[in-house]
Amino acid sequence: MPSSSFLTDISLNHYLILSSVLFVIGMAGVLLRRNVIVILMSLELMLNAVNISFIAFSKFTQNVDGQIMVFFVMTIAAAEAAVGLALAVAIFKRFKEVNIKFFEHLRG
Amino acid sequence: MLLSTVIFLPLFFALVMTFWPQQRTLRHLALGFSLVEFLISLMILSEFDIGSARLQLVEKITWIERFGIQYFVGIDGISLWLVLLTTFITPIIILASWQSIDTKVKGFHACLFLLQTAMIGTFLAMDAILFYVFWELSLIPMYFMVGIWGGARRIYATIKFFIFTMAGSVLMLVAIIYMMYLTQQATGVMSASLLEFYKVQIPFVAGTLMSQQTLLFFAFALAFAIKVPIWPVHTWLPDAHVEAPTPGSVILAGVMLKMGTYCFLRWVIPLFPDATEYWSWLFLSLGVIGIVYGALVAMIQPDIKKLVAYSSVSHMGYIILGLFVLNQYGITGGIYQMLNHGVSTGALFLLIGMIYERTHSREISKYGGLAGVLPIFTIFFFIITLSSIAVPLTNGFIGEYLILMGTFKAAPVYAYIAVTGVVLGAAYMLWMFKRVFFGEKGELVKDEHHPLHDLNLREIVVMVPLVILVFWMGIFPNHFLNWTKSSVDHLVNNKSKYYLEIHETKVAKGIEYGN
Amino acid sequence: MTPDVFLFWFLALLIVGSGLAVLLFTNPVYSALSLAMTMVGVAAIFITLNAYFIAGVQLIVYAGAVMVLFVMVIMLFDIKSEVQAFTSGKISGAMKLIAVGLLSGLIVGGIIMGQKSFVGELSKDAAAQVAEANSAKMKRAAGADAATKELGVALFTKHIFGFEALGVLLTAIAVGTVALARSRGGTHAK
Amino acid sequence: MEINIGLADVMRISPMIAIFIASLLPITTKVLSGNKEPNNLVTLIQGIAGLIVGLVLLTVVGGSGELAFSKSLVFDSITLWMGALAILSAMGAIIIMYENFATNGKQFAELVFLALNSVVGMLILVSAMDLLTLFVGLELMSLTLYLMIAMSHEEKLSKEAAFKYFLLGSFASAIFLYGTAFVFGTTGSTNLITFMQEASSLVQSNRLFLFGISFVILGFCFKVSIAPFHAWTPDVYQGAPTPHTAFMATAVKVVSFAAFLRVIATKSLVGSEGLFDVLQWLAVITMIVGNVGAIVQTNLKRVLAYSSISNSGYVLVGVITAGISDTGFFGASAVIFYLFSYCLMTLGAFAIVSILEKNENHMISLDGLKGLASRRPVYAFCFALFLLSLAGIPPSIGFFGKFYLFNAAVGEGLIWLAVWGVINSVISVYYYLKPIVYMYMTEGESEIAGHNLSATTVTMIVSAVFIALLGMLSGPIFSAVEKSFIN
Amino acid sequence: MDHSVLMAILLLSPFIGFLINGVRYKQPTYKLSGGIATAAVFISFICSVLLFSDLVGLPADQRKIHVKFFEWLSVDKFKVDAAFYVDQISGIMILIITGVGSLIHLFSTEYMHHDKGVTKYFSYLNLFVFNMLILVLGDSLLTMFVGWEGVGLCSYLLIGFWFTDKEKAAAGMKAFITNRVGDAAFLLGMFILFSTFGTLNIQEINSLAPTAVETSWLGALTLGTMFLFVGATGKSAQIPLYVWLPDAMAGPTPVSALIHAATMVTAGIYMIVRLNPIFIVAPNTMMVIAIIGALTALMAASIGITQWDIKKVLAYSTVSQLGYMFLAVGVGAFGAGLFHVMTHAFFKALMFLGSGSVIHAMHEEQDIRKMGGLKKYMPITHWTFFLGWLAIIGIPPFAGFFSKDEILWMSFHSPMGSPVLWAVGALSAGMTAFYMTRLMCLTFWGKSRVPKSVHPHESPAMMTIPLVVLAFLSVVGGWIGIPEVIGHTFGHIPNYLGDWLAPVIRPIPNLAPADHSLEWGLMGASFGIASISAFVAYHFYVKSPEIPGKIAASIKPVYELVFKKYLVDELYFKTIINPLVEISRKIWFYIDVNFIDKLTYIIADLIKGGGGVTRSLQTGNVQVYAMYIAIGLVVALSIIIIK
Repeated sequence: MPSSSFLTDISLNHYLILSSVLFVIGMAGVLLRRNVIVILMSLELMLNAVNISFIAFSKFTQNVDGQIMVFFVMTIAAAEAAVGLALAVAIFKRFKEVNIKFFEHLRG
Repeated sequence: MLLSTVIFLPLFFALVMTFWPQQRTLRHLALGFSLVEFLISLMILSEFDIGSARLQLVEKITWIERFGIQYFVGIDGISLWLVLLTTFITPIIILASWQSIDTKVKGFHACLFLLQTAMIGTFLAMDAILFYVFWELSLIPMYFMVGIWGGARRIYATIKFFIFTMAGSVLMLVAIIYMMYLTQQATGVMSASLLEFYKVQIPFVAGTLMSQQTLLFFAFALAFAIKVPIWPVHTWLPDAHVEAPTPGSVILAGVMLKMGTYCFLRWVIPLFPDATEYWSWLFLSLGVIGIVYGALVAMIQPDIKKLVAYSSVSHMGYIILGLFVLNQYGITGGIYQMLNHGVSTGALFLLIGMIYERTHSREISKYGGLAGVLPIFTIFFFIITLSSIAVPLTNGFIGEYLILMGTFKAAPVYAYIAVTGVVLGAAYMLWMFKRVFFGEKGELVKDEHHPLHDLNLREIVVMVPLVILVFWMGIFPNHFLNWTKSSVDHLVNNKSKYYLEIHETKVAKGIEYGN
Repeated sequence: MTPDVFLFWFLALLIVGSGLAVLLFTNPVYSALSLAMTMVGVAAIFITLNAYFIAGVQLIVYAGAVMVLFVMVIMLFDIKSEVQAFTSGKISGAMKLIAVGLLSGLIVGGIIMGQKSFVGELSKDAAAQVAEANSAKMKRAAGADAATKELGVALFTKHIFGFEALGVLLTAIAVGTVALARSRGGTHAK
Repeated sequence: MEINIGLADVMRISPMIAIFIASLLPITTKVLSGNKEPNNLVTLIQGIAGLIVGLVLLTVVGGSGELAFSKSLVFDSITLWMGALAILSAMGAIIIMYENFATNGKQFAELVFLALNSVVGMLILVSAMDLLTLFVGLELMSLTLYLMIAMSHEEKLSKEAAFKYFLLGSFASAIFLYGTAFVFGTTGSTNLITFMQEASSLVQSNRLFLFGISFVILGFCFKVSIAPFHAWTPDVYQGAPTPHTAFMATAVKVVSFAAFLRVIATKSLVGSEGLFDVLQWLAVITMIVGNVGAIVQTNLKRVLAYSSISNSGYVLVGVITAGISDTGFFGASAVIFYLFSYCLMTLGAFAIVSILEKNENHMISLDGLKGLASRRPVYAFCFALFLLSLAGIPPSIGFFGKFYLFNAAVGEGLIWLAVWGVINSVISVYYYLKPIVYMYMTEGESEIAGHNLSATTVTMIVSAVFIALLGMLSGPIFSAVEKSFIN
Repeated sequence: MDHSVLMAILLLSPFIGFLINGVRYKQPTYKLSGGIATAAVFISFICSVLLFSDLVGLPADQRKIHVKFFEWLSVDKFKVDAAFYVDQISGIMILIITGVGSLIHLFSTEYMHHDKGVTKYFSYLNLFVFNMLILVLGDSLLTMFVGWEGVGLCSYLLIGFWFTDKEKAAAGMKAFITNRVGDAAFLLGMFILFSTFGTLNIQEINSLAPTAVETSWLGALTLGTMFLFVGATGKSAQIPLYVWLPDAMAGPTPVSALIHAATMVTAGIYMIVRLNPIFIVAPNTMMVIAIIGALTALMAASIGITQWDIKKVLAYSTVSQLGYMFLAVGVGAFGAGLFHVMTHAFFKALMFLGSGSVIHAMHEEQDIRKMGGLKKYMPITHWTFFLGWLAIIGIPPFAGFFSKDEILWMSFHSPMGSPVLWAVGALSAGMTAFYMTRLMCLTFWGKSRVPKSVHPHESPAMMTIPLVVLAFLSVVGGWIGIPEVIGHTFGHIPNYLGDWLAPVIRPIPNLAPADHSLEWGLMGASFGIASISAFVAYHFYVKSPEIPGKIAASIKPVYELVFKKYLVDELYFKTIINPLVEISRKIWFYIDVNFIDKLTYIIADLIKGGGGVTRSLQTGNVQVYAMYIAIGLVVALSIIIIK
């Protein structure tokens, strides 16, 4: 129930909710999309959502450590993206396919 | 060091067996080893103080200090004969398997010796964890014995055996741990020593399952009940017996089942006196049901081994009955019946094994008229049958009589029902005997191309000690009972608050006593 | 509605919209572009939260490097359009959506309800002190430069170990990805 | 802000430095020799030497309980024991890699490099006191691992396994990070020490913190394959080259539990009944899922994977115990000892799997073990020993591991968990016995690779000897672990 | 000689005989084996005589020779010695057992000479004697029980001696199991007595026995004695457990003579006599005993009339005579019972051996319809059998007359008796006379119906000598127990047996003084009934052999019923044995296989099914796995929040 104060007073909660929405969108992407690249993108979305939270907290608690966290997360996210894409390339080369549903040989 | 020697010498033998290079001399070596072990175990008799109810020849070394777990072994009148039974029956088994076990001989004997260690250890361990270790350890060699050298459905049988027994005993582990904590509460020091356990007063509330003592009681009792086995958790036994090779059946019936009943006497009845008293009706009933049920079901079995297996259920029912009437007669009878059952059912399985080697069948209907063809075999079988159906002057009678008398004194109703087992026991055994040995020659017996040969010298040598024991125990029961008397008296007289002390002068030499 | 508020709502809509676009576009190239848009939006949000340095890094690393990587790989795969962009199972699809929806509900609920006690009770003592100290520091370094400097100092003193570890990580990843490419079945296998 | 970072801090991280430097040796050699694969044995020796040096240094620096790098690292008993365990397991795994078809030969230098870096990540993980550092260690360990798996000479399943592992791992990392964000937001710090004291009251009063800590814990649950976060485990264990599976099942699991223990040590469980309940149920569900799942499997590696899941369930019982215990460190010690026994058994089991594999594409099924006992008695015997130990049959070390674990649980009043544990160990007996049935009790032509893997065999035999003997001698070991906590 | 040595020889001699013959069981040397066995029993007989004479030498109230060998079993307060004692009662029994026993051994030597298993046979026979001696000499109920079961065992072995015949093996089994039913009751009886008296020692029990009569049906003594009596019905073939005895004729004929006529089957009576102090104070039990005894006597006699197998006739006769004995002890006339045991041992052993001689001569033919006129072929057999016949139908002054008459008189006169019991007894006496005469007529007299192929001949001396000796005993055996009423008439002939037993037998309480004229009258009546039936039988079967067939045809249903032994075997099969087997099958099938095992399978299947579920959940699709994580997260968070 968006009250007027909800619309006008931008508090920490707003940022946190924004972050949670983005996080959930990313999660939905991971769960629903079939293209491995898009799944990787969705993962990036999730990490970005986390970053928003960190920065918001950092701002509202006046704590610079949050920014450092984000710095680390971003670095690792980049590394993750690199590894993920490398793996995607490797798997694409083997299967000639990027649709996740073709990678179900290991099961049961 | 005597008890430790008796426990661990077979383990050493097992190792020697494993690495023995010569296939040819393996059996001779094993036989020699087992005889050595038997002779050493006889030394216990000379060291044993017959008049004392205390724990003797004690060896006690700290093992896991953190939990007060010790390497703690000792012997008293209750365990004495079971140990000797174990060492006595092993050479017989080795001799009996001389020809029937022709594959993986090395492994077989290693298993056998390992099993011996586990069983003797179970009988002698006075520390809960040590006991549990031996108790579970005994499963493995048996598992292999049935699984490797067994019959057609051996895998089903051996897994059933293993899982049934294991399922029972794991809850006991939790109960043991809980007992350790209770001991800690009571004495301030955590300990797994049985003697310390005895000192703990465990809260008991009558009329509910949810009291500490009752729960612990059942956790222990379940483990032993499955091992015994008490009806209705007996179904692993017929399968295991039928599929096991002869030596496996013999050791299973002869000693392993006794582990269950012995442990009732050592770990349940004195430890949980109130619960035992309160729930004795249950075990008496199950014992009686076992007696009658086992006998009835044995009667209609088409397979000799299965018949004998169910007869074991019936016989073990007697033992349970004897133990839970909680008087001298019952318990003495129970202990005696353990030995009897070991000797006579063991012998029955040996004999069945011998005939199986000749005909490769255990189906009763295919036999008939065996008495005319194999007279010596028949004589042995008949004597053992008599022992099994408790004819006086054989061992079986003493045990059964004392149990029934004890039951009658304590709870006549159960005795009235149990006594039908006497009739039914004779019925199924003699009916089987008639079908196998009497009448016209069956299809397996009259086969002209493969005439059956009577027992050879080796097989006679296998049987003679057992037959001697059958009569010795039947005619001179006091030779055996005198050794257990003090312990049983002590148990019965102090059943509401049992304690066990260490016989100070009979502490094993060279072992530090104390803490 | 102040500019701050407007900016927030605008960026929030932008981020959520482009995030949804990543999810909903069936063409991966469009998804990638939407992702870039999100990244930029997030960078803008960072700026509104006074994290200028991080915003810069966000633009460079994410919108720059990572996005290029994505696009490169998409090009490499040369996929024009997807036949099955979304998972097909009805039940599992529904369950996924329900799970995701419930999760968002839980988190949002947690945030809103947690906020009541947040800063209020718990941080009154311990966290409030920290916040005060921090805000003092923040105020001392009033400008953007100062904040960045503060960040740098923290990074190379308090978090030096993590920073070095990141170095190790990147080294390992670099070598590893090359090795992967050269491995049997890899893109640069011998 | 008092920042004092000196030589002492650097000294404390010397094991990591040593291992990192050692990891550079093989690839440097390779680069210098014109991208020609150096002798694998040399590479192996370099790797092992690095690990040994790391181990020695760890024993020197670890266990003191001191902090380093502005409280982001701690060198206490968990660091010491779990780190040592991880290093030893990694050593075993690398030895197996040296001879496994899917990993030896080409690119072994890179593999050792990655493995050692993974170990560096593990050491960070076991000593991290800060969620940030912890996360870096976690990622270092995981990312290198994904690459290692993907580098397998087997081209199909290992790639799929690596990708699955990567996807889910990143997914869980995101969740973990999200939780970290909440924790950071509510306490103003990511350092466990700063909110160690208040955590138990915080979880009651602050829902956001509760969420944060839950997310963090559930993130760990993924790494240690607690159901329902376990689903990757069977697939990845099966698809990955056997030595890597051994590596994951032992070292990775150990250090993940170490970090788990650290988070649990904040006593959040004491405050939140819900979290406490959830973890207990997760432990039970994990045991059941692992054991029940293993029963129907026919692929040996999958069986071991499910077994590994169930073992996580057992360990979780210990972790919970450690989390609620306020007297001593019984639970943590039990976890460490159990993991020690578990590593020995699992390493041994995978060593045998590796030995039996005929080529890099070969998947061993249970049927393939038929008649192994008569053809390769030593392997069969050792494998039987490992399986029985895994089943918890005394007097193997597996029994004592379980004994300590359940003892701790009973001591903390978690009897029902102990009961579930022992009931599950009965179920587990069924599938642990099945390979023994095939090896010993059925006749058949077992699939045996016609080669001798001497180093792997040595690993296997060493494990077997330890399993057989250390059970009986476990008392002093356990006491040593526990005492190190008290000091 | 020292008594313990004598006792040891007495007991061990047959046992050693058993061992010797047992070890050489395959030898077909009938003379040697028979010689060993006979000698063994004869040595026992000599010992018995020596012991008996020593007993006679003792003063009347101290007549007891007690020998303890060792303590057999002692648990807590329960102590049983391997101890034996000879007193007035057991003294008579050992004489009968070893005396008649040696004669039968002698007879067997010739009778069994063509059998390959002759040595085995003799070893069993010796073992039987050994066990029988333990039974009668044992100083406690438990020792007695040892012999009690032991003789049952030997009986089993000997009935099933020709085991290749399924029927015979089955007969042995039937005997043993039926006996076991009794033995089980015997055990219960022992338990009750032990609970009551704290001992199983017979002398102690007897001395502890209360003097007051116990009227309650559920009193310890009544219950205990009742169970002991049930035990006795097993061993001594009374209703309802008599069914095994007719079948037991499957064994060799001398066995029937020794075990199933002279010795073992009287063990039940012996036991009751030995424990008479406790039986006499349990009138309810006594009543049951008397009624059962009388009914058995009547029923068995009626069946005996219709049988065609010479041994079956004798078997039913034995059952009937045993019924008499129980009637005697049931009315408190323990001495009379024991007296009849003795005389019956003589004449019934004689008749069995005689029938054995006939069967031997007829080449194993047992159907009396195929005999007749054997008198001229086998005179010695005929004449000895004739004397036995006179004894059994109760013609004075042959042995049977005195004992039977005393029983009938006491059943009338004793306060526990009644005219009805007397009437039943007299009726059965008449029937006995009828069927025994019928047997005589059909076998020895009348026209020969012997098939052409068979050439009957007199048996050799080794078989006839025992016959002659037993015939002599059947004639004179009764003279030691001449009742007072006759003794007075013919001068003062004392009742030796009565006086001998007096110290160990409790007198019947409230016994009125005898009315001599009534006694004479009853004696005459029973004699009359016997003579008339004997005459009628003679008329039927020698003079006009067509009459019996006509009578049988006219009362066909009744005749059939009696001929088929009242269908009791069929009844037992239908109501007990078959249902039991059926129930066994059912419980095995429904409980073991379909319930307990099935339950374990269900559990196993559940677990396996669970495995299948996990397997199917493991789809291989990584997004599904992620979904599990998400769901887990949601559920966990919900629980955490709710709590």
